Amino acid sequence: MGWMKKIILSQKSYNQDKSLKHEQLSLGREAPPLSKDLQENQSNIEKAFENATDFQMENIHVGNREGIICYLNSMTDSSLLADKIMVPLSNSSQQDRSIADLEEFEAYRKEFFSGVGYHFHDTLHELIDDVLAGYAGVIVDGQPKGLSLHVGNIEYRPIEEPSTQTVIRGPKEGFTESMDTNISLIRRRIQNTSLKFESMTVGKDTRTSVTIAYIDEVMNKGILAEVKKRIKKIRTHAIFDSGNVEEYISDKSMTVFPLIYNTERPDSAAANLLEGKAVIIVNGSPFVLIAPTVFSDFFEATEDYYQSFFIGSFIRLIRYASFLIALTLPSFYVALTAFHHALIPTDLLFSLQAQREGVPFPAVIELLIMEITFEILREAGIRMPRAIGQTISIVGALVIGQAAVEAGLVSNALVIVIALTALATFVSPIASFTAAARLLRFIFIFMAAVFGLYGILLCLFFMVAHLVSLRSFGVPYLAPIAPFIAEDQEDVFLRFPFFANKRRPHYLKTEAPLKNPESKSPSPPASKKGDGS
Amino acid sequence: MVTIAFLFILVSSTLLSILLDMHLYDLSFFQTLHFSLTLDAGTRKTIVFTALITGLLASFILDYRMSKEESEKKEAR
Amino acid sequence: MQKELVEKISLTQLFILVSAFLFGSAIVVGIGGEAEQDSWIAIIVACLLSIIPVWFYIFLVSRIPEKNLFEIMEIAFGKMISKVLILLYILYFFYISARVLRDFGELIVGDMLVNTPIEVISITFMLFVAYILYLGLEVLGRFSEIYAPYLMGSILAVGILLLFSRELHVKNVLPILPEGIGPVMNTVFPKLITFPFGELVAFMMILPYASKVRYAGKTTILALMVSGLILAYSSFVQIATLGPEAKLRSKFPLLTATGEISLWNFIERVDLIIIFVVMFGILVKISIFFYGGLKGLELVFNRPYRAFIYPMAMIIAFMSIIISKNFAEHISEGISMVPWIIHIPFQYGIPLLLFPFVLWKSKGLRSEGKKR
Amino acid sequence: MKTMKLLLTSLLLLGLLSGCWDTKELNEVAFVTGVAIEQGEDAKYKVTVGVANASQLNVQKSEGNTPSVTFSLEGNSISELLDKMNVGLTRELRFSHTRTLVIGEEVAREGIAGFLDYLERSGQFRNNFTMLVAKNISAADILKTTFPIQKIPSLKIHNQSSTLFKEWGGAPDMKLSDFIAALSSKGRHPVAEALTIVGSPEQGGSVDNNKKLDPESLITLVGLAVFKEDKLIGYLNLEETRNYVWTQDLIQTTLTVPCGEEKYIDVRIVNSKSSIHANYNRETPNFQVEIIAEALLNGTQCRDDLEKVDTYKKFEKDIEVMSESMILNTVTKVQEEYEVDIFGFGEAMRRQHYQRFQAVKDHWDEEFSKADIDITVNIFLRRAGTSNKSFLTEDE
Repeated sequence: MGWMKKIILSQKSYNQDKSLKHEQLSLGREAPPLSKDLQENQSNIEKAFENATDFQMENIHVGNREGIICYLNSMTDSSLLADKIMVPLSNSSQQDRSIADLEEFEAYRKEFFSGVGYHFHDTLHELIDDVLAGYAGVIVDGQPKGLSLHVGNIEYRPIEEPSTQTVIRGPKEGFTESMDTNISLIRRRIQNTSLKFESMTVGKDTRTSVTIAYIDEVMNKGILAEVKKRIKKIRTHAIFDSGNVEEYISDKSMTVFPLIYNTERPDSAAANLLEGKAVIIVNGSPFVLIAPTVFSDFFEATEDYYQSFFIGSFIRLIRYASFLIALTLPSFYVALTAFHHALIPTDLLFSLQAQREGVPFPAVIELLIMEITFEILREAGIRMPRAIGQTISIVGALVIGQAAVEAGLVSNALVIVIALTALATFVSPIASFTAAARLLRFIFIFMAAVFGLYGILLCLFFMVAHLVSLRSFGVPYLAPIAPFIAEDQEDVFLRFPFFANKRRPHYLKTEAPLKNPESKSPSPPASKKGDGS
Repeated sequence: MVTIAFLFILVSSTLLSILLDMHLYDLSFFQTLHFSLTLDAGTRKTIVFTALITGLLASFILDYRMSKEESEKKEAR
Repeated sequence: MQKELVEKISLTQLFILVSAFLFGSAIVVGIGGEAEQDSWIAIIVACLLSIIPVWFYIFLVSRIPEKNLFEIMEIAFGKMISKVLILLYILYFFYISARVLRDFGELIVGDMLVNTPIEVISITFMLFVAYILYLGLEVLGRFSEIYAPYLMGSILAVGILLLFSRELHVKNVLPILPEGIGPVMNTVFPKLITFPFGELVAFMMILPYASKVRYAGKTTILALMVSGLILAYSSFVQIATLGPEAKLRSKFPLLTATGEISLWNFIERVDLIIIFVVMFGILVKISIFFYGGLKGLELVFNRPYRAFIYPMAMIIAFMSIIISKNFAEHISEGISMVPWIIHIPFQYGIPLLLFPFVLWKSKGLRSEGKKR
Repeated sequence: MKTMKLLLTSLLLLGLLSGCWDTKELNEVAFVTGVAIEQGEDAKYKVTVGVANASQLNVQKSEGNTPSVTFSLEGNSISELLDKMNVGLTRELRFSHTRTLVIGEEVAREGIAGFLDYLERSGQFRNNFTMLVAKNISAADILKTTFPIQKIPSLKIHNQSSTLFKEWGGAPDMKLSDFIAALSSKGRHPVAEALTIVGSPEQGGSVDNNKKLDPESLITLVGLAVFKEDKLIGYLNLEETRNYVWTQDLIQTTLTVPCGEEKYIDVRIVNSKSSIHANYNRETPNFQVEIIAEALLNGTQCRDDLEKVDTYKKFEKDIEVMSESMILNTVTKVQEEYEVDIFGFGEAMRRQHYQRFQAVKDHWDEEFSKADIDITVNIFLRRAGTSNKSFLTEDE
C-alpha cells in the first residue's frame, strides 16, 4: 500500500503549505476577542464584510450607551427586524437604562428583545458566524460580550410532495432544503421529549450545519457515539448535500452498495428513528441520512406499512425478485443463449433461434449495445430540461423498441430482456441502491459471456461475499439474514402484521428492545352468551 | 518467509503427488517427475504456470512489504 | 466499533459449515456406491459410527480451550516435532483441497463447459476461495448462512421433483441387505468413515473459534447426523431413480438422477442448476481445508495467514492439475490409496497419538489454573 | 485491499485473455431433433439426422419452407458420423434437444449396444428421448415424413408416443436410461416402440404433404419391439403392448368389454396399480401379478339398469375376467414365442427372493419361459359418466 501512503502524505504537506493562505480566505477565524472599544469592533466587522452589498450596519443607542447593529439583509426578515429590534430600540423609554455590566445587558435583553432567539459571544468571529447565519449582531460600547439576535427568515421551497419514493397512500409531505422545516417535520411526527437533536457544523468554508436526530431511550449509545465521532471527523472544505456527508461517514468507500440509507420522506425518517436509528439532517439537502443501514432496508417502502400486510409482504417479495432480475437477467440471457442451449425448453429455443437468425452480433455485444443505449437514454431523460423530457421517451421507445429490431440489429427477445431489466431497476425505492445493480450488471454480463452460468454464479458468490463483509456503523450489512437472527425475520422478506411485530431489530442493539408489547390482533367484541352466532 | 513457505509447499506437494503416482504407475521417481510435470500441449501450460508465477511474485512482494514494515516499526522504536 | 481481533462464528454458522462441508464433494461424486442398493444404509451406519471419532476430536479440542489442533500439538509435542507434524498436516489439507477442487473441475468440464480448460476453472474458483478467506472466517460463516438454504432445499427438492416426474421407483432399493451386513461394512470401512466423515478432522482448526465453545461439540455432532441423513436420503433418491447399477456406473450420480426430472415440458435438464448448488458445498470444503492449512503456515512461519492466501491458492490450483493425468487416475487414487495412505494417519493416527499427551498436559494446565 | 484488487484484476484479465471457449451463439448451431440409425450399404451404419430449421417454425418469419432438414452419412461409428455431418450441413450440431432415436430393423436385429454406450456416455443427449424401431421401413424415412400440426417429424413422433402412452397405454414409456437399465439388468429385457409409415414415404418427404386434409403419408405407431439383450427378436401388436404396459406402469386406458351377445360396454381404466409377487414352487418360478384399477363406464350397449348395484358388480366381473385373460394371453405369448422376460419378473424375483435368483440369474430366460403366471385384476367401477340410467334401459 506504499503508493497510496505516498499520495496521502503528499496531500498532507500540500495542506500544510496552503494553510496560511487559507486562513486569510476564511475571514475573522482567528479574530481577537471583542474589544471594549466600539470603534475597533466596528472597523473589524466592516473589514470582514468588505464588498458585501447585502451587509448593513447602523449606529444605535442601547440604553445609555452607544452601540452598533449589523446584519445581512439577504439572510434576515426585514419586518421581523423592524418589529422585534428596531421598534424597541427606538422606544424612548429605553434610552436612559444604564448598561454598565453584563447583568444589566442581560436584563435589558430580557425586557426588550424577549421571544427572540439570541446568543452572547465572546469573540468577534463567533458573532460574525451568527450574522452570516441570519442573526442581527448587537455590540455595545464597553461591553465585553456581543449579542446576536435571531431575525433570520430565509425563503425556502415550501413543503412539497417528494419527487422520489412517491406513495399512493400515505403522507405526501417531503423534506425541504431548510433544516428548521425538516426538524419540525420530524418533531411533528414524534411528539416526545426523548427525541433529541444535536447540531454540529461541518465544512471549513461552507460551515454547513448538520443535525443528528435520535431517540434517546431507544438508540444504542455505542452506535450513536460512533455516528457523532464520524461526523466530527469530517475534514473537508465544503458540504452541499447529504451525499457529501454520506461519503465521508460510510464504513467503506470501495463498494457500490450504499451503506447509508437516504430518504426524502419524514414518515420514513420518523419510523426509522423509532426503530433505534439515527437521522442525519444536512442543511440545504432535502435528503436525510439514516444510519445504521442494513441491506433489507432498501427493499422496504413506507407504504408497506400503510396497507394490508399481505399486500405489503407480496410487494416486498416482488422487490427482492426484481433486484435479482435487474442484476442477473441479461447475464442469464447471454449464458443461456450462448452456452447452455440445453436448458431452454425446446419450443422456446426454436423461437429464440428464429429471432436470432440474421442478427450480426454475438449475444453479448447485442446486449451491451442495448444496455448502454438504455443507460444513455436514462441519463438524458434525467438531465434534459423538463420541457423536452417528453421527446426522450418517444425517441427511446422508437430507437430501442422498433427500429433496432426491424433493422435486424437485435432480436425481439433481447428487447424484452432489456425492457424487463430496466423496469426491475426502478422498483427499489432508493435510487442509490439500484445504481449498484446497474453497475454490477455489466460485470455479470461480462462473466457470463466468458464462463456461462459458472461465471454468473462465481459473480454471485463474489457479490455475496463482499456483501457479508460490509458493515454499516458496525452493524453487519446483511444483518438479520447473515448473521441469521430468527427474531428479526418479522420485518425482512415479509411484513408481519403489527401485532406480531413487537420487537425492535435485534441487530441494532437498542436500549429498549420491545416497541409495542401490548399490541394484539384485532378481534370482534366477544359476543354475549347464548348469542349463538 | 512467504516465499520460503511457497517454495516448500510447492516442492513437497509435488513430491507427494509424485510418490502417489510412482505407486500407481509403477515407475521410477524421475520418470514420474518428468511424466507429472509435462502438461498437455497448448494454452493450458501457460495458464497454469502463469498462475504459479503470479503466486511466486505475490509472495515476493508480500515478503518485501512485510520486511519493510518491520524495519519501519524498529525505526519507530 | 472496534474490530474483534479473534474471529468468531456462531453455532448456526458452525452447523451450516459442518453440513455443507460433509455434502461438499460427497454429494457430487456419490458415496457408498459399492454397497449397491444398500448404499443409503451404509451411509447411515458410517454416519453413526463416525460420531465416535468426531466426539474424540471435539474432546481433544475442548481439553485445552481456545487452542486449535496445531497449537495443541505444539503444547503436546514441543516445538520441533510439532513443526514437522504441522507441515505434514498442511500438506494433507492442501492435498485434499486440491483433490476436491479437481472433483469440481471435472464436474464442470465434463458436463457444462466442455471446451473450457479445467485449469481455468480451478484458478477462478481458487481466486474466489482466496477472496473469501481473505475477508475472514467470519465472512465465510455468514456467507454460508445465505447459501445453505439453497443447498439443502435443492437436495430435498430433487427427490420431490423426481417423485412428481414419476421417475422415483422405490422398489429399486429392494432387496434390503440381501447378503447381510458384510458388503455394507466393507464400504463403511475404510471408505465412508474416512470420506466424507473422517475429514471433519479439519474442524479441529475451526471449533475453537465458535462463539459458544461449550455447545460447539453438540452442534457439530447434530450437524453430522443431519447431514448424514440428508446424504442417505440423496443416495436413496439416486438409487430409486437410476437403480443401483446405473448409479454405480455414473460419474456424478446426483446429476444423472436430476437429469431425469421432467415436469410440464418446462422443468427439464435441471442437472445444470444442481451443479451450482453443489458448487457451494465444494466451496465450503475447500475453504475449510485451505483455512486449516493457512493457520498451520501462520504458526510455522510466524506471519499472518492472510499473507499466504494468494500464493497458496495458486499452488492448490496447480496441484489440482498435476495431481493426476486423467480422470481414471484421479478416481483410482481416491479409491485405493488416499484412504489408507493419507486419510487414516491424519484422521486417526496422529489424533490418537496426541491423546495421552493432551490428557497429561491438560492436567498440568488445570492444576496450574488451580494454583492461581 | 491490495490483495482484493490483485484478485479481481487477475480474474478479469484471465477472462479477457482466455476468450470464450464454450460460446456458441444460437445462430451458429443447428439443433438435431431426431437421429435415425440403420444398416449402411457400404459400412456398418447409416446415420440420418433431422435438423430443425427454426425460422420456418416462427409464425412471423415462416416462408412455407421446410421446417426440418435431413442428411445421411455412412460409417462405422455413430460418434464420428455425428461429428462429420458438416459434410452436408452448415452449422455445428447440437444434440441436447434430440427427442427421437429411430433404429432401423436390420441394425436392431444385429444388436444396438455398440452405439447405446456412446449415447449414454457423451452427455450431449438428453435422457428423455424416445427409443423407436422402424418396422418394415427405412429409418431415415421416418425423419422425413412431415405432419401439419407439429411440423418437425421427430418432435411429432415424440409427442405422439408419449400421448399414446398417457392416454391409452399403447406405447412403452421407454427412455434411453430405462432401456439401458433393462439391458444391464439380469432380470429384464428391454423393449422399444415400433413404428411404420402408412402411405408412400416419398410423398411424405415434401411440405406439400401438409397441404392435404388426408396426408399421403403418415407415421403410425404399431406396438412394441421385443429385444433379447440388445437384439430385436420380434414385435407385439398394439393390444398386446397395452397389456404389457398394464403390467408395468399404465396411466390410463380404455377397454371394450362384452356384456352380452355382440354388445359391449366401453370402460375407461384409471388409477391402475400393478404389483408382482414372485415365488418359487419347487423348481418352477411362480408369479402373481396383481392389478388394482378404478374404472369409469364411458358407454354401454346393454340394457342393464345402471342404477343398480348388481349391474356394477356384473360389469366389474366382466371387466376383470376379460382383462385377466387378455394380459395372461400376452404374457404367455411372450413366454412361448420369444422366451424373453420383458416384464421384469426376474427383477421382482431378485427383490423378493434374492438367493434363489442369484442361483438362476444366468439362465433366467429359461426359468421365465416355464414360469407359472397368475393374473388377478381387481376393478372398482366408480361411476358411469353424467347420466344415470341409459335410455336403452328405458326402452324395455
